[in-house]
Formats: sequence, C-alpha cells, structure tokens
Amino acid sequence: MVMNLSLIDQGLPGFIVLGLTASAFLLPLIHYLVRRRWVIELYSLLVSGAACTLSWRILGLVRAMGKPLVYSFGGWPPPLGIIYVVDLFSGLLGVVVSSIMFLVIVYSIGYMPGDRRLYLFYTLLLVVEAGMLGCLYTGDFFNLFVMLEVISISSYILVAYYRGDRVAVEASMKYAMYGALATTMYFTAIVFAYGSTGTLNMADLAAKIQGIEFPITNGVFGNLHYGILLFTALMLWAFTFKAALFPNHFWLPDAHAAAPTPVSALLSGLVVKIGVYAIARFIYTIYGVSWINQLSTQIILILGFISAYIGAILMIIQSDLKKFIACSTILNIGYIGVGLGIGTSLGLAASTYHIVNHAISKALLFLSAGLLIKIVGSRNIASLQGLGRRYPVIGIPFAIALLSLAGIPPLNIFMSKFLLYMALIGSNNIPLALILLIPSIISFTAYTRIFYTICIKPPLESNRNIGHSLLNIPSSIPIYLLAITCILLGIGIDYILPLIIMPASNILANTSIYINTVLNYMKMI
Amino acid sequence: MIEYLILYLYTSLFIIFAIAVYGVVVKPNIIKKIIALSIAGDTANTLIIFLGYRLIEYPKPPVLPTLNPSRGEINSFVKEAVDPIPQALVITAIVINLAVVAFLVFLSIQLYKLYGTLDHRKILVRRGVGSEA
Amino acid sequence: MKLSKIAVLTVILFIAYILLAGSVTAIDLLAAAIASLATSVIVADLLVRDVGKILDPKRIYYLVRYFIKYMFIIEPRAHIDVIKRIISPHMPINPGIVAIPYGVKTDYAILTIANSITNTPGTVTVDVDRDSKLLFVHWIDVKAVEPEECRRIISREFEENAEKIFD
Amino acid sequence: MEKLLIYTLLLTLFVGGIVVAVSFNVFGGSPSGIIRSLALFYLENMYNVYAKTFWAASPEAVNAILWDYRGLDTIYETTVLYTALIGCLAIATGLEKKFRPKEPGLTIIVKAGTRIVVAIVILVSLVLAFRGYITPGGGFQGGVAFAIAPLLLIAAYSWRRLEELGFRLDKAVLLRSLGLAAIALIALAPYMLGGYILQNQFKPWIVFAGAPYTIWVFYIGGTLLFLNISEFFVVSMEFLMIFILLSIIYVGGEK
Amino acid sequence: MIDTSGVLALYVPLVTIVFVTSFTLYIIRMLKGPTVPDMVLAVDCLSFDLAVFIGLLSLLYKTPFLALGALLLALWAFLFDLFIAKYLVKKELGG
Amino acid sequence: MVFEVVEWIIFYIGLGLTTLGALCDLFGSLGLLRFPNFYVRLHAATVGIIGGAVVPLIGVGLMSLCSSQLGVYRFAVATIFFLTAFVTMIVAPIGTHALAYASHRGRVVKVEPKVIDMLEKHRGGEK
Repeated sequence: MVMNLSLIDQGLPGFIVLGLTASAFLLPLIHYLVRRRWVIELYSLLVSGAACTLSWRILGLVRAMGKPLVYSFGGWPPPLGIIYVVDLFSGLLGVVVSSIMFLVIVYSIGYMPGDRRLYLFYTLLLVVEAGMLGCLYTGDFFNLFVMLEVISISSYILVAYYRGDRVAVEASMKYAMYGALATTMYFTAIVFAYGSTGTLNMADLAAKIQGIEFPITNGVFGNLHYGILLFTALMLWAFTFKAALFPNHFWLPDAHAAAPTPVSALLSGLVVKIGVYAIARFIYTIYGVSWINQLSTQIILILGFISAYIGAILMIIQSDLKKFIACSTILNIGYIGVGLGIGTSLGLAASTYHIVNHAISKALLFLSAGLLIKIVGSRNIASLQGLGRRYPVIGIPFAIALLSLAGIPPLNIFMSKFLLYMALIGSNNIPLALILLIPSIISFTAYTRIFYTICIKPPLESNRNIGHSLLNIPSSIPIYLLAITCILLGIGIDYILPLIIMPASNILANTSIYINTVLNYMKMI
Repeated sequence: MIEYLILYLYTSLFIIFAIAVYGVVVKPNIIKKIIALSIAGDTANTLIIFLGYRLIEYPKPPVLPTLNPSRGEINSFVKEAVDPIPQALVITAIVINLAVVAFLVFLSIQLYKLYGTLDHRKILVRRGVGSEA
Repeated sequence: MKLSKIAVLTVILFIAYILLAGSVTAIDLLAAAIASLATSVIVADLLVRDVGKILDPKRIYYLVRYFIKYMFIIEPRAHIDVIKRIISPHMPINPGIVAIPYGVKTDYAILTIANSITNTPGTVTVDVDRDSKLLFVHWIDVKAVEPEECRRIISREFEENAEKIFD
Repeated sequence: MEKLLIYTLLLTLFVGGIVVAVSFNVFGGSPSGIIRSLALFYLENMYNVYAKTFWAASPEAVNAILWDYRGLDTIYETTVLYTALIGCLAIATGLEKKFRPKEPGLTIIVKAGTRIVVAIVILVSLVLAFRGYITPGGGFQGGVAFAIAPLLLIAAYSWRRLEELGFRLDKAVLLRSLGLAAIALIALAPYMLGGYILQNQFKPWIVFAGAPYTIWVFYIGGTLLFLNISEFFVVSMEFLMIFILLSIIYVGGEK
Repeated sequence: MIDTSGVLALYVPLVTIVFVTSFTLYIIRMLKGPTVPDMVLAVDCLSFDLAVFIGLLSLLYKTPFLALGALLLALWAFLFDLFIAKYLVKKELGG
Repeated sequence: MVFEVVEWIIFYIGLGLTTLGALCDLFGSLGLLRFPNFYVRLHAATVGIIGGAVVPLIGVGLMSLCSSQLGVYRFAVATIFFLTAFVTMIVAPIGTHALAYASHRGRVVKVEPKVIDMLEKHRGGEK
C-alpha cells in the first residue's frame, strides 16, 4: 500500500490552507477594483469549491497510502519546523468541514442581504475555513494555537456581523472576552509543555510521553509528569471552551442564536467540533496509553454527561427557535464527550460518527430554520406555527433535520447514538447507559414539541398570507443536499462504518503509527 | 539566593495571572475586563520569556554580531546566547493579543452605542436578562 | 519646489540612516537610499517650508553656537538654581504665571523659544497665543510681572538666537 | 453567582497547581545556565557558514525562527491581525462620521515639535524593518515603531488632518492587501517551482535550489528581507487603520 | 581600541544604586500623585530615565542591540503625554 | 598610543556626565516629591529629564563610542544614544508643556500657591 507521493501531492494540505488564506487576503482588493456583488460571490464560491475538491483528494491520498501524510513547511524536519500531519481522522473531518463550508457559502448567496459590508462577510468565511482546516491538519501544537486564534477571532466578528442587533453585539462580547481568556490559557499550557519537554511538535511530545527517543530534542528537560498534568489541565479548559463542554458552555446559546443563520450553522456544526477534535487528538493520539490518558478520559466522560443533561434541560425551556437549536448543540457535544470518555474503540467510532452526523444535521436544521425565520421575520417558536406545513419545500428538510436530531431510527443521529449506547454497554457500563438515556428522552420531547408546532399544526392566521416569492433557489440547494446526506448516512451505516469511520477512529487511538510516520519522514529527509 | 529570586518571580507572575483571570470574570466594567485580559496575556508572555533566559554572567541576545563569523565566534555565541524560541513565540502571541484587544475595544464602542453603558450588569438588565439587584 | 525639498531631506536622512545602521555594506547603502527617499516623500510637505534656510551655513553656525552656549552656560546655571531650591529646607518658591511677548514669525522659532524656556528648570511654557503674540510661562520665582520686564529676564537671549536661526 | 464560584474554584486550583509546578521543577530548573537542545540546535545552525545543511542565512535567531523555521506561524499571526481589522471595518463601514471643525489639536508648539519627531520615527521604523534579518527588529517591530507616527499626528492635530496628509484609510487598505499578497506569493512560489512551501535556502534532500542569499554584492538572507518588508507594509498599514478607525467617532446606527 | 568593560563592571552597579533610588522616589510620586498630570509627569521622568538605564545596561552586557529600545521608549513617553493632554483638554482623542 | 589616551579621556568625560546625570536625577525625584503643587513640580521634572536623562544619555553615548567590546556596532550605538538625547531634548519639553497646557486649560489642577496668573486674566479678558 505504501507509495511515494510527489512533492506537489504532499504539499496539498499546506496549499489548501495557505491558498484559502491568500484568497481571503485578495478579496478586499477585488472588491476595491470591482464593486459588483456577483463577482465577490462567484469568487468565494470558486475558492471554497476548489478547497472542497482538494480536501476530498487529500482524503483519497491518505486512504491510498494507508498511513498519515506528513508535510514539512520550508523543508525543515519535524522538531525544527512546522509540519502538517493528515491522518484518516483529520482528513475525514477536513472533508466534512470544507464540504459544509461550500454549502454554507452557496446558501449565503441566496440568504444574506446585499450591503456594502458583504465582501467582509465572505472574507471572514474564507478565513474561518482556512483556520479550521489548519487546526485539523497541523502537527505542531503552537501552530494549533495560532490557527485556533484565527478561527476564534473570525467567529467573534461573524457573531457581531449584525452590528445593530443589541443581543448579537453583547453575545459577541461575551464570546470574545471569555474566548480570548481561554486561548490565553492554551498559550500558558504551551508554556508548560515547552518548559518541561523542550519541544513544540505533537509527535515529539507523544514520543516523550511514551519514552521514545526523538532526534534533536533529546530527552525531556524538566519534570515531564507535572508538566503534562498542568498542560492537560489548561489545555482542557481552553478546548472545552471551544467545544462548549460543561463548565464553559455558557456563551453558546446567545452567540449561536444571535449570529446570521449561515454563521450559526457554521459555528454549531463545525467550529465547535474543532475543540472536540483537539481534545481527541491530545487525549488519544498524543497521550497514547498512559496514566494521563486514563485521567483525562475520565474527566471528559463526566463533563460529557453533565453537558448532555444541561443541554437537554436548556432545550425544553426555550421559546426562541435558534436558541433551541443552539442548546441542542450542547446536548450533542455532551454525547460526543461521553463517546470520547469511554475509551474503547467502539466508543471512539461512535464519537467520530456522531461528529460527522451532528455537523450535517445541525447545519441542515439551522439553514432550513433560517429560511423559515426569514419568511416570518421572527424567531419565536409560537409565531412560526404551521410554517412547515405551509411551505413544504422548506418544511420537509426541516422535518428531516428535526427527526434526525431527535433520533428517529432510519436517520443518521439514531445510528451514532445507538453505537454510543452499544459502546457504553460493551464496556460494562450499563448504569451509565441508563443515565444517558434520560437527556435523550427529555430532548426527544423537546424536539417533538417543535416538530408538532411547526410541521403539524395549522398555520397562524397572520402567516397564511405570505407569498412564495421569498423562496430562493441558491439557498434551497444546500438544504436538499444535506437532507439527502442525512438519510444516506443513516441507511448506509453498514457500508460507511467499515469504509471510513472505523479506520479513522482506530488511527486516532494509534500513537505508535503517528510517531513512527513522523520519525520515518525525518529519516527519509 | 538566586533560587529564591526565581521562585519569587514565578510565584508573583502566577499570582498576577490569577488576579487577571479574576478581573476578567468578576469586574463589571467591560474596559476593565479588557485590561485584565491583556494583563493575563502579558503575564503568559513574560513567563515564557523568563523561561528562555540563561542564568550566566552576561547573557547575549540571540543575534550574531557579525556577518562573517569564525568557528570560535559561533561556538562562544552558542554558549552565551539566550533561548530564541520563546522570543519568537512571544512576538506571535503579542500580535494575537493585540488583534483581539483591538477588536474588543472596537466592539465595546459599538456596545456603548447600543446600550449607553459599559457596565455588564446594566447591559444584562437592559437586555431583559438580569435584574437590578 | 517640492523636488528640492525631497532632495535635501533625502540627503540628510540618508546620512542619518547610515549612522543608525552602523554599517556601510552595499545592501545598506541601497536600503538607506530607498528608506530616506520614502521618508522624505512622506514628510516633505509637513516638515520643510523653505529649503534655502536648511542650506544656509550662517544659520547652521548660529544653531551650533546657540546649542553650545545653551548647554554649557544657561542650563547649568538654571539647574543649580532649582536644585538649591529643592534641597533647601524651607523651600524658597514664589511661583506664578507671567506673560511674555515674542516677536518671531515661524513655527520652528516659536518652538525653539518655548522649548528653551521649558528646558531651563525654573520656567515652563504653559500656553501660547498666536494672535496677541504672547507666551505664558510658569515661573518658579516671579521677579517681575510686567511682560517686557519678564521678556528681558527670561527669553531675550533665546529670542535673539531663534530669530537668527529660523526667521 | 455560580459562574463566579466555578471560576474562583478553578482559580484556586490553578494557583495551587503553580506552587506544585515550581516545587516539582516542571521547568527543569530554568532559567539556568543551560538551555533546551532545540534552541541550541537553532543557535548552532542558523548562521553556520561552515555547514549549511540546516542554515537559515540569518544571523538573527528570532528572525530566522519567525520567517524560516516557523514561518507558517508568522503568516497566520498576520492573518489574525488582518481578520481583526476586517472585524473593525465590518463594524464601522457605512456609518456617518462626526467631526468638530472648531480648533482641533493642541498648541502650535506641540504641532511643530511633532513634525520633526514624525520624520525621525519613520526613519527609525524603516531601519528596524530593513535590517531585521541582521539585527534585532523585523517587519512587525518596524511596523509597530511606524505606528507612533500616525498616533502623534492624531494627538497633535486630528484624524482629519492625518487624512489630508495622505495617511488615508482606503490607501492603507490597498497597501495592506498588496503586502499580504506579496507574503502569500513568497510563501507559495517555491511550491509552484518544485520546492517546499515557504522554503528559503537550499536543502540537500530536495532538488529545488532555494532563494539565493546574496544578489551580486547585496547580502539579503534569501527571502527574509522581502518577507520583512512586506510584513512592515502590512503591519504599519494595519496599525494606521486601527488608529484611524478608533479615533473617528461614528454617529448614527443602521436603518 | 580600549576595553572598558572592567571599569564599567565596577561603575555601573554603583550608579545603579543612585538610579534605583530615584526610580523609587518617582514611583512613590506616581502612586501618590493627587492628580492625573502628577502621575503622568512621574511616569514621564521614569521613562526617560529608564532610557538612560537601558544605555548603561547595554554597555554592561556588551550588546549593541538594546539601544533602539531607549529611543523608542522616549518616543512612547512623549506619545503618552500628548494623549493624556489631549484627553484632558478635549475629552476625546481623535478630533 | 596617543589615540588610546584620547579615548580614555572621552570615556571618563562620559563617565562624569553620567554620574552628574544620576545626581541630577536624584535631586529631580526629590523635588518631585517635595514640591507642593503640580506646576512647581514641573520644574523638578525638568531637572529630572534634562539633567537626569539628556546629559547621561550623551555620557552613555560617549562611553559607548570608546568601548571596543561593543564590536563593529559601537558607532551605531553611540549615534542612537546621541539621537535619543536629541529627541529627548525636543520631546520632553513639548510633553511637559502639553501637560501644563492641558491641566490649565482643562482646569484639572489649580494654580495654588501663586503670585500672579496672567493666563487666567488673559482668558478672562477674552470672555
């Protein structure tokens, strides 16, 4: 299976990320030269389309190689320079990210009102995409900090994009303030890691924890145990903030609800997952089989449970549709955390599958709900009554998304939840499985309430007279694509699980392959 | 003696960091929060710069003072220069902090325009979330 | 006109760059040329109004003479005076703000007078009124209240030199 | 209140952890006489004219790390600043500006002095930027030093006068975009020519020749000089934008 | 070509004592200062004297690279003055 | 040999200027503490800045001009210190003036004790 890639193919991950950034750099210049709305839209569509295609190609290359793809910037071997390491897990998430981003950009063409600031919106979308792909592909934990900051700052800005909206600006302020604190925490974590191990490379760090000799940075510098412990504590604070896990979930409902709808889909579906990805990468790939892995999985398990409960309880009390959807994100992140915390390979697979499924379903739910909200002009659930029945074109994908998130059998979220329960039972944790059933039931009632109000009940008097003219085609295409994917991921689980999910989750937990690939890459140089 | 000095510096840095975190969380005024945030960032920067210091008599900055060094010059330079990595990391971190703070300040101007105050408790009241307690 | 300004400034800044950089390799000369040209293009209109005055050797001679006299005679005298006031136990101060008329025209001349006044301890320029041509000076030991009298005591020497250098 | 409790708890834990850290020597006793081996490797090899396998052609270690060994970080650091500026523009674009024409700025003395200082500031910032690969300094530091100039002009005069002098917002956006495009081009050009992204000097394990470190008699340190100049453009213009945007008072909201 | 490091190694610690004493007095005024201009004035003096101190350190540590820091420090102190003055006069910074 | 003697002389002049500056600095800070009023303190601050910063900066510049341990950069270092002294000479009085102007104009500090306040009279006369 081993094959030698050309340098062009090896460099694809770096090229995608840098190319996206460069095109984001050029967008204001293009706006300056050509003040046409369609030029900006076409440009960002083309750029994100190209990124999407290339990320699929990277996944194909990684699959064909059978081992992680390593690329070093500037030609420097790993501990010296920055490297990108793309394995199946990050490749898979990269594909999810770039595809959904592409659909979000298609959706925004129909959705966003055209004003003088529109080019800034698309610039920010491209920067977020570059940041997310960079976070996924990087193999250097200081670079991860920088990329995380790229994502964070552009998402703060995107939340405050409706600058006249009081709630949006306040939510962005809260998000930015505590988010910046969290990233400072991660920087402090880096200080501890660099202080104790003397390296900034993830594979090097993993080798240090496993006791493997790594060239150039020979041996550790300080006390590895306590250094790693402090690193883990601060790192978990930062990434639980980004992932909205329990103690740091408070910013999410406001921020995700107040943002423009495409941004909500992006934040809820993808940006939150970067935090989860980083936690998974550190806990499993870097820490490998060690005491610190045991400790942190336990913490994540507990946090996941609490998050699931809090998300479910917050969901039933919401009267605002977008806030409701945002709270459901907390619940689902809780599930993912539980899956990561179990630590068996089935649990990891369940988590991986849930990450993918939730990204797709949540994006679909936000995007379709956004169209409904745009028709009425209000986010209140009561005033949206019966709209799904009145406009079946939007109503059907909306219903699919709701049912999928509620966990109705043939759809995708049911499958990953089912895997999660199987994993809990398989690791002899039947009481835990029962405990986790409760938030599931609570959220099910909440979803059914929304489903009944919007899709079953007759429309309100005031909503009957609105015409069809508000429907637009560019916004409908991504919704249908996502809905079809939802169904396919549910039905085709027998095919998809062994095809990509299981290999991806297995490689996540395989430290030795990660270290050895990087070491071999150094020797090759 | 020098060990106690190092211990003192570490401890004071961490106490400042803790105070800054406290300030971000507790202070009601948003500008004060931003100041506390930048203090937190600067403390982390100072910490890593401090780690890279070299405890010898006259440490040198990591810059070779000549363009045509002899082998001996390079060798003595390696023995005297401080760790350059923290300095490079800190420049990155400073820029990032600065960017975040610039944006936050701009956002707080907008916030003031919308709410007429920068007190977090009053903002919550005017949004209809908190109470006037 | 603008070109001559830029040319003169470029030469001055070129020399300054080389002195600051401290090395005269080929790339430094090139960089110095580019940097000084760029800087002078940016600041030419802001900085210089009349190129002839920069190149006038008489003015430069007066500047140097004034600088030396100021640093070695006027400054130490004023310093000693104020230090005496600081360390004497009962602190003999007699402060107040007085008005001093001036007769110079250009901005830089006013700047020179004001800075000379402020730089000598004991007197600080508080405000300047261009319409009635008055400088307001905070004086630690008010010896006179009449404007012309103050002018004689504080700023006559500064003004004469400023007029020779800049006007 | 419970949020407060949680954070206070975490705070206590954090401070406790620190005491543990110091007492158990997490940092390997540093600062001490020895430094980490990665840093030693950089110091040995960055300008080792006798063994050029790992050299970065810069006698300045920080600049070599910033733009050669870890160039990607620096590019994204610039991206963060760029994004923050985009955010400020997103908040400010299209709002009405308020300006009091009556007697802006400070006294004539301040104005005259500021003019002289501005010239010195710009020259020093250019020295910092141009010589960044040989002496301490570099694009970012030069940009920050340059930023003093518009700040002084804003304080002594007003932002309106600053715009009259040619420090305009649209010009700044344009120059910044050009600088960023130059950085991206320098980063991606080796990749197109068959080398690594961001490659500076020749590496024995790759065919691509890398950037020359001298052109005729000019020692330029490969791509470092050009990256520093582009970064100087970007950072100085971004600071200019920040200061102009922050000093204008915008009135009126959206429709 | 003279090597002055021996003299400097003796001289700089001695003069440092004087400088540190005056820094302390400045800091007392800075903390005590009944009005804002008092504090700013103290910070101003402190910055300019720190520039001198940087110069002495660069001689002691035999590194030529600290010097530009002194220049920039002086400039920042000036900037600080101007902004405080502008704020006190106009109550805004831009106009 | 003669050259070296000249260098030593220049060096000791620099040393003396620096010592003088340090003493001025001490007196300036003392005055800043002792004087009763902001406007009077301005004079002490002038002692602290001109005597305490410009003079020793020139001294440090002279010292670095003769210190061969700084290597080839010693002329650059000396230039930078002279430039800093020059900039300080322009900048410091302007800063002091700006502060005095602002605190008088914005009525932050009262001119008390005083013998006479012509500026207040001048302004009052205008209005």
